[in-house]
This record gives sequence, C-alpha cells and structure tokens, in this order.
Amino acid sequence: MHSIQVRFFAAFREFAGTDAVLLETDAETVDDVFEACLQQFPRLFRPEASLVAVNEKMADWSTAVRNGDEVLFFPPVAGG
Amino acid sequence: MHSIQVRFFAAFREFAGTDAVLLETDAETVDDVFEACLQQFPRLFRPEASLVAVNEKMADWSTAVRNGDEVLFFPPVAGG
Amino acid sequence: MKMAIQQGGLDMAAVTASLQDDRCGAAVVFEGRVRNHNEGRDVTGLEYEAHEPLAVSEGEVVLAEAARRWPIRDAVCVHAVGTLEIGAVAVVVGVIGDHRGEAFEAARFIIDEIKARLPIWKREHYVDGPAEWVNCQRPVID
Amino acid sequence: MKMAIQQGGLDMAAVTASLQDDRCGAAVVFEGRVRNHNEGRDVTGLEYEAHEPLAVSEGEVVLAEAARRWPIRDAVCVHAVGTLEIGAVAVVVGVIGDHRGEAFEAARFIIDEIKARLPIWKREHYVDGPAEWVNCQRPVID
Repeated sequence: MHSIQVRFFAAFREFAGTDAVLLETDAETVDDVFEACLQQFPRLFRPEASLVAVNEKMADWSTAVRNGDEVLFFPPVAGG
Repeated sequence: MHSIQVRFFAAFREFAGTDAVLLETDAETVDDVFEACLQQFPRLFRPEASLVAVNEKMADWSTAVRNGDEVLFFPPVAGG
Repeated sequence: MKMAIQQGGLDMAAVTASLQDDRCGAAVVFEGRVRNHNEGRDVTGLEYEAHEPLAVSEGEVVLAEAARRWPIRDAVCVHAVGTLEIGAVAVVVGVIGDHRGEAFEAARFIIDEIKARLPIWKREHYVDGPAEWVNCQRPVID
Repeated sequence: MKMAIQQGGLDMAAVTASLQDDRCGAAVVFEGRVRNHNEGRDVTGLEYEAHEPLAVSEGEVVLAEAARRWPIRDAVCVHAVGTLEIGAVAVVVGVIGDHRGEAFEAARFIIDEIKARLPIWKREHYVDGPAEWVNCQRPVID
C-alpha cells in the first residue's frame, strides 16, 4: 500500500464532487489509480481524450506511480 | 484625329517626366495611345503587368478610345 | 517568445505590443472570442479553467515548434481564464515574420495546437439548460 | 465591409474596432509593415502612391469576393499612402467569422488579392542607391 495524492480538474472535479483525494492504494499505474477513484466516486467516468500528469509533468495512463506521487486527472481540453 | 487625356502614375510619371499629357492623335486603342506616348517620351517603356484604365474604369490594352476619353497608365502594382 | 495565462478578457493590442522587429514585413494576429452560440445552442457566457503551470509549459513547447517549422521572428500567445462575457477575447496569438506566408501558417498552427494540447477547459452557460464542460461526453450534473 | 485608403501609417486596433459580432468566435488580422530590407537591399523607408478611386472600388470587389467564398461575417481593409518609416503599418486586413478556418482563409485571400490587384505603388528608399519603384523592371532615374 502507498499514498497517492489525486487532483481532479474541471469536469472531473464535478464528476467526483471534490478537487482532491488522498488514496491509500496498491495501484501500480495511473490507470490503476483512476480505477480506484471510480470505486470511490460513483459519478466519475473517463471521457475519451482525457489526459494525465504525474508530479506536474504530462504522463500516460500506463505511467507507474510510487508512494508520495501526485496524479492529476485532466478531462478533454477545450482551449481557445 | 481626336483628343485623348493621358495620365501617368508612379513609375510611369517618372519615366515620362510628367503626370499628364493631352494627345492629339488618331490612336484607336489604348495600345495605340501608349505607342504615341513612347514617341513623345523617350525614357518611357512598358513593364510587364502594367495596367490601364479608361475614364476611371479598369480597361484592356485593346480597349477602343474616343475623342475626349481619359486614359490612365498604371505600372505594375505593389501594394501591401 | 512568450506564453501566458491571464485572468479575464484580453486586449489584442496589449498582447501583441511586444511584436516589433524592423526585419518583419508581416504580423498575423488571431483573436478567439466568446461567441453566443455553440453546436446549435445559445450561449450566455463561459468560464475557462486552466492548470496554469502545465498550460504555460505546453504553450511554450507549441511556440518553439512553430519557430522550428517556420522562419518567424517572434510569436506570443495569451489565454484567458475565469468568467468571460459574450464577445470577450479568450485567446490571442500573434506572429511576426519577414513575409506573410510564414506568419499566416505559424499563427494557424499555434492556435490549432493550443486548442488541442493545453490543459484548459471551457464551461459554457446556456439559455436553455445547465452549464456544461465542453468536450466531455456526458452533461455535467449542475 | 469597408475598404479605405488613408494618409500615413495605420493603427491595427483603430482599423479593426468595427469588427464586432456576437456570433463570431474568431478574428484574424493581418498587418503589413515596412521592413528594413527587400530582395537583399537595405531599405530606409518608402512611399506608397495609390489611384484612390480605383483602389477603393477594386478593394471592395476583393472583399465581396471573399464574403462570397467563405462564410465570414465582416471584413475590412485599409491601405496607407504617403511616406512611411521602417516598422510603420502599411496595410491592415481584418476578418471575423464564427470559426477560425474561414477567418484565416479569407484574410489570406484578401491580402494576396489586395497586393496583386489594387492600383497602389511602392517606392523604396535604399541605403546604397537611389529610390526605386518596386516591380518595375528598370530602375527609376532619380
């Protein structure tokens, strides 16, 4: 088990009903972290083209996570 | 013979050394009018892509001219 | 080259004031404005939210890519965040170059990439229903 | 839509101030500036001369053609005449549309046609020789 700080942005924040959660989890990848969030937040889902960052750097759903990491979930972007 | 008012613009004015001349000529087309000007102004020549107007409307080198017409000679444009 | 995120509607002239270079014959400026309709629905205004550090760093990457692909002399992009009214300016892209071809092409590239790649989200307010986050497949429950 | 000829350098913001339409999400502005070089020669400034009535009427034709080819909402073009310094703005084209594609394409079309079709001439002053009318095949004797 390790601690992962999760932050939700924009639509994800509204789906989850919160902007952050500290997970105690055995998740090994970003994808695992999102699955754990899905268990915890029943209205959360993953729209196509959602993006992720780990420790303030853009990452992939397969990126490995370690104790103390911060994972950011970004819904599909719509700038401009 | 008829009277044609000729006006020269930009480079044509410098080639001719004047901005206008009243020709007494038997020229039948704009092209003939330019030929008559070539006789009168030895440093005048026609760069490619030069344009003409007759009585304030864009015209062709083959446009017919009549007594009292005003013919405008435009060197190649270079706006912007 | 400069990428920035700024609170509230933008002013094109202020954003592009730094784009001065005596070698340049061409400036192309794109201004994205809040329009009163989107996909058939009447829009009354919107909010932009950004993850600012990553929006800035990814915007800088986009500007650098444009400068590598076209012989431009300078480029700038500023994106607004917060609540914007109809007609307000949400994003400005400015590019200068010696000739207009590269300035047009680079400006188009930059705005296309900015819209597709930067972590910036748009929540539209509608005449006929609750606000929605744009590009999310299910409506947000307000 | 508006085409105008104006004495002296232009101000982009003043030219494009009229381009307001709540339906529009995109504005593209092109600014042509006097640059300090042309075809390998150092330029110190220039003069523009226009046949104003025909430049305006032909410019209006160009704007109308753009409005027929793209679903733009408005467009404006102002071209300077007279003596301009390096960096001064010689021509501004502004286009607004609901979406950026049409605004970019129409703006590019308008400036290309303006440069090719309007009776406007440019006389450049050089560091290393007498002034010349641009696009005339023989140098002007000063």
